[in-house]
Amino acid sequence: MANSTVREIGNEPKTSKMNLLQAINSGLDIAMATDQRVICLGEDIGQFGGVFRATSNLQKKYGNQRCFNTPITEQGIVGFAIGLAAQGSVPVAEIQFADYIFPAFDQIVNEAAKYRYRSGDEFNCGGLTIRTPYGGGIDGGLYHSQSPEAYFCHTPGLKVVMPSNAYQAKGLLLAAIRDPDPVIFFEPKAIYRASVGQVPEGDYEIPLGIAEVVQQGTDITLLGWGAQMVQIIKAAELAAADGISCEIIDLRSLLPWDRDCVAQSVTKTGRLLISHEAPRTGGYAGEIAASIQQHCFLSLEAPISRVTGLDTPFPLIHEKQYLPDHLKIYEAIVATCNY
Amino acid sequence: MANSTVREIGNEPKTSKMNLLQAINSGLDIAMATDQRVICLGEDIGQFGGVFRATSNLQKKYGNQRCFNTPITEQGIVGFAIGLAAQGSVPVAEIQFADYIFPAFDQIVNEAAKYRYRSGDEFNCGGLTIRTPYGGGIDGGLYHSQSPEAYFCHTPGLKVVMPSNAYQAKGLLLAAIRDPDPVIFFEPKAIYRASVGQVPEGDYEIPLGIAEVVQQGTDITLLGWGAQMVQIIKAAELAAADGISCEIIDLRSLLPWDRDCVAQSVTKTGRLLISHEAPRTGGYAGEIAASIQQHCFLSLEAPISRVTGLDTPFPLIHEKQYLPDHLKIYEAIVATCNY
Amino acid sequence: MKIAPNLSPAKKAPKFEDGSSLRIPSLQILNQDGSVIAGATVPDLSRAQATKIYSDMLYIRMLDERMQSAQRQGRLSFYMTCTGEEASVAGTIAAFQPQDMAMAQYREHLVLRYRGFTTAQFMNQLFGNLDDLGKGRQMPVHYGSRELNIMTISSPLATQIPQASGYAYGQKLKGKDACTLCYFGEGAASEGDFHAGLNMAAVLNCPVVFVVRNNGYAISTSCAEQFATDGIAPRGPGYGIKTIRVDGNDILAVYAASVEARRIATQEQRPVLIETMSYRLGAHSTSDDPSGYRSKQEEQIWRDKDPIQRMKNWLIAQCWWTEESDTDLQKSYRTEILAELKLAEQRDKPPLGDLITDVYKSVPTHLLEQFQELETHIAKYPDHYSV
Amino acid sequence: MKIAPNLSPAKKAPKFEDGSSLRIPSLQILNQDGSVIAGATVPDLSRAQATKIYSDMLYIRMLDERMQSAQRQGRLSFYMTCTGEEASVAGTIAAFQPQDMAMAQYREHLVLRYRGFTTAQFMNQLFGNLDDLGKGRQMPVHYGSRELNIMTISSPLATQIPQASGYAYGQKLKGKDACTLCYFGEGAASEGDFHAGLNMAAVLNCPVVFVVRNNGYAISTSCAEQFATDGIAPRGPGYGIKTIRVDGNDILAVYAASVEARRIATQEQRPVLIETMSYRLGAHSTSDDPSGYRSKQEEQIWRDKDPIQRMKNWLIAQCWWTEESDTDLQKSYRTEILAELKLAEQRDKPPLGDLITDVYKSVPTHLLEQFQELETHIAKYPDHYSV
Ligand SMILES: Cc1ncc(C[n+]2csc(CCOP(=O)(O)OP(=O)(O)O)c2C)c(N)n1
Ligand SMILES: Cc1ncc(C[n+]2csc(CCOP(=O)(O)OP(=O)(O)O)c2C)c(N)n1
Ligand SMILES: [Mg+2]
Ligand SMILES: [Mg+2]
Repeated sequence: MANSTVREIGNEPKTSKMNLLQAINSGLDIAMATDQRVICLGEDIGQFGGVFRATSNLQKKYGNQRCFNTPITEQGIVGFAIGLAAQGSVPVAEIQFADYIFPAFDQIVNEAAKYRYRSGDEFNCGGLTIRTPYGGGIDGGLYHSQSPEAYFCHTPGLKVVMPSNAYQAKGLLLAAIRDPDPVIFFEPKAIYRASVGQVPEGDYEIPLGIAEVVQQGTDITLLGWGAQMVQIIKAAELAAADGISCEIIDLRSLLPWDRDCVAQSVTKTGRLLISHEAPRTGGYAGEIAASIQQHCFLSLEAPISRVTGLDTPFPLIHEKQYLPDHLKIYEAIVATCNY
Repeated sequence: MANSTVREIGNEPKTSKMNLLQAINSGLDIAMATDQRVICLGEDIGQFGGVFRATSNLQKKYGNQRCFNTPITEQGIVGFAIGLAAQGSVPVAEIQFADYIFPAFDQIVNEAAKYRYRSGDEFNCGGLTIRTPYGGGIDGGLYHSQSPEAYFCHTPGLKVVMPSNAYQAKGLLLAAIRDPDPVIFFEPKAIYRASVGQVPEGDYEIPLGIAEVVQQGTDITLLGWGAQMVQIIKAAELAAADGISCEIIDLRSLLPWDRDCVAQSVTKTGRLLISHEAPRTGGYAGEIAASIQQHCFLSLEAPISRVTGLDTPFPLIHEKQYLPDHLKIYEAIVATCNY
Repeated sequence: MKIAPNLSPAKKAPKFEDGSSLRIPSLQILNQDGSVIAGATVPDLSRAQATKIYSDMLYIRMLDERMQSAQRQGRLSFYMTCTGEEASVAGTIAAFQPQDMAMAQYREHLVLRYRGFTTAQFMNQLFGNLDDLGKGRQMPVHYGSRELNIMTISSPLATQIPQASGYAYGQKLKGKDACTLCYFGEGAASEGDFHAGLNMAAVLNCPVVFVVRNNGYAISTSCAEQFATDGIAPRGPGYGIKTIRVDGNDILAVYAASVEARRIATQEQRPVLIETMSYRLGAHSTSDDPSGYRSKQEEQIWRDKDPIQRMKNWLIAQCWWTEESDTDLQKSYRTEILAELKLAEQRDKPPLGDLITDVYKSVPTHLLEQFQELETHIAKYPDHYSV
Repeated sequence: MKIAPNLSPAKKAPKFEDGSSLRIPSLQILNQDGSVIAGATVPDLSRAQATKIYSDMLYIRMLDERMQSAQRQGRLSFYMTCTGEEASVAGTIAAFQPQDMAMAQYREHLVLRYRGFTTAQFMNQLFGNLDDLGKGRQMPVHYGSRELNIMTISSPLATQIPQASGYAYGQKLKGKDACTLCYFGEGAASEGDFHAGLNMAAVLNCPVVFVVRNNGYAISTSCAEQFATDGIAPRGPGYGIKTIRVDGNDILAVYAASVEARRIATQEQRPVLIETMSYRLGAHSTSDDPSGYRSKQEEQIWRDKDPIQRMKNWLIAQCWWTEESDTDLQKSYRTEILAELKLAEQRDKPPLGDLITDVYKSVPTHLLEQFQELETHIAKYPDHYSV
């Protein structure tokens, strides 16, 4: 928890133990309570509370006009939500799994992302937030495991956010909902229940666009986001046992991303490792590596290392081998430091 | 023309002057003539011959069962073509503008790309080719100018190809149609008519996955694809006047891409500049830069430079300022060489 | 809780429904000569409103003629006319209120005219100059105006349809007497977004009126290649949407249907679908030449059904209009349009800074950096980048 | 050239079509007690085929029960049953030929059984072992078999619908007596791909039979939240598709409609839509608990309409079946399933090399490199990665 980046709203210091899902639910609850314009929609999110229960009790509390099931049409959900936002509502649309966001790709990339620009700011859909669980770790195979963040990070006009723990989840979600631009909010479902921490019960926001330095270090910078932070932190512990001092950065906001924070760290450590679950080629680590080699060229003592998923669809039986885990990251740390 | 990479089929050495569109049309004609299974489909591609006339006369020649208009539904066109391919046909689907490929994103990324893998090779849609005109230069604004190649290059299972002249267009298209994997074939519409050259009238293929070294040089490697090659070549001429010797590589195949060719060149020149029209962040130059800095770390004498579109939607009135033109590339060459 | 799904009464042998029970006729009120069809009810329409509608149709006909020529002269990069379909648009928008949101496809500039978009405003958008509300970012004909409650047009087809449903849902929550009017072509109705938008509107009881302009063509693609039925209307009941088909060249039929459609949308809080049967008399756009895919003969049949001529005949029969007022008005419109055209094409282009604003509400650092680099670069080659 | 669009005969005042002219009844032949409804025509069905159909339904009921328990015991990660909908699937597939391609959503494993997929093959897929045709790459129940002309199932909903139209178009071009049978749920029918697939099939005259299983729910979402009508059938005529609705718990009704549907598809070369009205008696999947969104009462109403019981009643009334044969068959199925389950869960997992094959027809260099790195890494930590 980097308190420096927290903007508390009100003065509610009380915290309680929540997992990441509960933190999301609490964030949605507060968003709906504090702003009449907030509307939750998506498949099975109403009475049922969503297949992961992130929207539990919201329909009961706020009525089925403000929290409702939609037909199964992701392009419709996002299109509808864009219209709502343009009208002045603050829609929070759920896509049941990030793997199913692609039917909505046109509405997101061609419409939401370009709404304000193309109209000369006559209209905007900035109220829009799209929440969706992403990533592996649940024996989900090809279609319940994908990490599609890079597709969206290549889209000017969108903001992309990915929390890595319960505390961040609530604070970033509240900031995303209230942000004046459309935000894609990826939730690390692998740690929905595993990530537990003290989370303020009240209202707070973590500002978008700012990375969190999770651990200071001197030998190498480790950068990641979402569920991958768990692996990175584990790997850093292994490396520490070898006497390697890792600086760990949690990017949190992927678009726009906090280049200054990363560049500053790499200028100090001289080495950078980036890890994500998505396939290597065209993944977002490429963007960061390209950017950082440009800005920190003279500081770099080894090539920037990428530890990622393989360039295959997400497998089922060989998921464990496929995923960039703490051991792979650890080996890459060692290789980079010994370069 | 890198003859080394050309695989001539038959022995038809006769060439004639064609522009890029005519070369595409000739490629489609030969594909349909040599393989009964080839079927062309898309919006307005029938009697009308497509809004750019790439499919002119094909319906007349091969009948409206093998070349036909579809309703306006990109997701339908690609889904339908996947089914055709799975059945054993060789569909060549046209998406009228690359800007309109996004409604088909799910069918391409979740279906076509994963068809063989998920079935354990019980089924495949390898016969599928999707042709689509991309890029700026026609006063098209947000929705008739986009370069969405990076979205597809992050998708294992797809091949992505982009010719930069008439000769390449025909040879790569024939190879793409006959390739056993689904291929997205981006056509540089800005030079549809401007790119004119001697093109074999007969059948030939340019193998996928292999870059073309357009010009040998010693000081810096310039890498690009599609219409951007025109700007790169112009910039290299400007640089030559300053005594800078540029090696120019035309990637041609973006996925899989010819890393060895690029790495070999950069090992020699010590410098790399990559240029594409698409927005910078998350663009494919990032992937290449990340990969090359890893493989050529010790050879690099300057940061890898990216000359790209800005991180905005594609503009209209300020298109000229937005595009990465020869002057911007030239300046970046100079800056990189003076680093 | 309701038992779902209900089984309807049984049949004894497999009989397939082929839609023949669902032939949807077209509402028609006026004959081409301006006379009222025997037994038809003429909708309530004051002389003032009738002449306003007519004048706006005439204005747009003039605008289309002038701008098409301007494009041929190379003064304009691109243009699209709505010639032949004026009544489909004028008759619908006239039945709605200023607080209703209108979302168009691109061939409905009559909507803007009807709500008071000025000639200068049209021209500024067409030339993408300093005064274009859209800041010169989109191709010609992509109008929009917050003040007039007309959503800025976007090129990807049918994307506005689910958006219209969502917009209308928002209006409903606010409890206003307002609805959303959403236009699209019969070709665009093939997109998945059409299905999503109509079904969601029906299930979520959105006060939205969908107007599908069936003009026979989608660029070169005829209806026969677009769908296997006689149009889009038969799909409406399949969503549980109240649906009507009208002769789109009959201003009174279009208007009468639209008045009732708005009433249903706002009072019953449910969607409506109107299909206007008409014909695209001109080319798809200035980039198109229809002679390659349809006959002059076919065009002539429809030219003889000109909706503007039909309304004029009716107005004259009503003694609400004369041939002289027609000629005068045409002349004054032509003059005004030409004058504004000249002014607009001379006006400056939007400033370079507009390249990076409105991507986000505030310009982010990385984009500012890119812009500063660009400015430095342009300063080095001012001539090359001067407009 | 045909003049498009045609204007249908005129109406005089705005009347909105609300679909009431299009109430599509359900074909029913059997009463729950197995008696034939008075006046209904029993389709031609030999004793052999009738008992095969029945046995396969019974088999799948047993399989579903066993595998659901196996999942509860933690032996299996995931499972989906088709309990309550057996007749909707068995009655359709039985009317088709082996050369017809079948594309399913995920709740149609009866299709595989009917065509001869073995118990071992089911188990190998469910456990993703070495012998799984799908090489252990997809979640349980994503079966497929080239040999049986059954397309491998894919999780994204409705994507198979336009694919089925394209597949059928290919069959048509080859001029074979073959068509495509495409299943999906009433929830999936909300996707844009449904619209694309049905409209394309109609315009391009594809020999495809669409079967929409209307089982009242899409996970927790009831039909009332999925569409505003009484089902999916009313959409068919809107595309010009011949459409029928059947009581999905009535094997004879489903079969009779399907025989005729296949005839239309292959002989008239055009698509058909069948809506089977039924109910998902079980949970959506083993990850779901329906008690949160529907009542036991509602479930009981449908349990009383059990399609297997209904067919058994009919078979017994025909003297084609006895309670004893039923008990025996159940027992033998249970034994076989349990035995194969044990074998399958002990079988090895697919080799690591399968991680990278079939992404492309041949493994590209970059992927081979990645794999070699992976192998080196795993060699360093064999225990950690051992299965
Ligand atoms: C998603 C998408 N696909 C394709 C296009 C290209 N396109 C522009 S207009 C048009 C035809 C539209 O026809 P219709 O909807 O009937 O409208 P009309 O032009 O007849 O008024 C097409 C295919 C587009 N703009 N968007
Ligand atoms: C594109 C997509 N969106 C969402 C899902 C998640 N999902 C899986 S099954 C299902 C419900 C489908 O309901 P229905 O089509 O009625 O079939 P049933 O389960 O009732 O047989 C949903 C929403 C998915 N698989 N694909
Ligand atoms: Mg049209
Ligand atoms: Mg269902």
